[in-house]
Amino acid sequence: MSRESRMRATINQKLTEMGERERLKEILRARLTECGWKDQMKAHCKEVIKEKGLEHVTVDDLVVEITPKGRALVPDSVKKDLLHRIRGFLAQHAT
Amino acid sequence: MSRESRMRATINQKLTEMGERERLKEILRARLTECGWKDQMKAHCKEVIKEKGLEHVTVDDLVVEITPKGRALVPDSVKKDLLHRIRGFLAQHAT
Amino acid sequence: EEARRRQEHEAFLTQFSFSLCTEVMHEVLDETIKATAASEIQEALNEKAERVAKCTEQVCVSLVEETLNADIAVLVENLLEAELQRIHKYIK
Repeated sequence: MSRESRMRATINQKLTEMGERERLKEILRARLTECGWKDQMKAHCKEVIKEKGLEHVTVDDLVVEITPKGRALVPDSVKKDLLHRIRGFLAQHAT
Repeated sequence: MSRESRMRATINQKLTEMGERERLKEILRARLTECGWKDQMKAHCKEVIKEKGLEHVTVDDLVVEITPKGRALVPDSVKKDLLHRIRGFLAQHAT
Repeated sequence: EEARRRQEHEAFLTQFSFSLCTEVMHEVLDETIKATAASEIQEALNEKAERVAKCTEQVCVSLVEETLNADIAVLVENLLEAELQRIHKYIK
């Protein structure tokens, strides 16, 4: 295991053990809803269904189709805020 | 004060005033770098830091740990060269 | 007497050269070792800080990915379910 993998594992362990990982995910979900990401994704999904026809799409197809857009549409400010929170948590719980 | 103590004090004063002490130190530093001693010290420091863990080692710990090896690793040629230069200075100025 | 003095002086110079050599050597070694130790610790601290920053970013990216994957799957499932129900109602 490389130094970096060990460090990532330690960070993840710390976040998970203290329930911070789930809390951060909740915050991220809330921010994605607030910034309109969820609405944009729904609209995009509907477009794809309309385009392909409901009888021709499965959950997996749709997921594959909309995931790249989903990733691209996450605002930088949301990612930065999350990173900032993780850094803050680690600084507070540094050993 | 004995005659020898007086002579020692006079030579030491001359060494400092004429800048010879600093010059000798500079030459020695350069020789230690040239002969690889400094790189050996760096490598040894890295080993100790790795072995003890960065969070468990201070500058003072490291100094205590590497000084014996540092002294032992100075090549004889470097010591002889310094001695030779000091002898030359004394021959010229210890009358 | 002169020869004896010269011999004594020579002996003094030899002994003094050695002690001076040891003194200068130790002074330089101590200074250099301290500076090397300090710079190596600093370098290790900087490397660690860089590693922490990089790993934190990677953890952040994986957290976003994980959340998006889960949320997109739920969103798609719910949407398809709603569409199907809408069509069933329409058919009825």
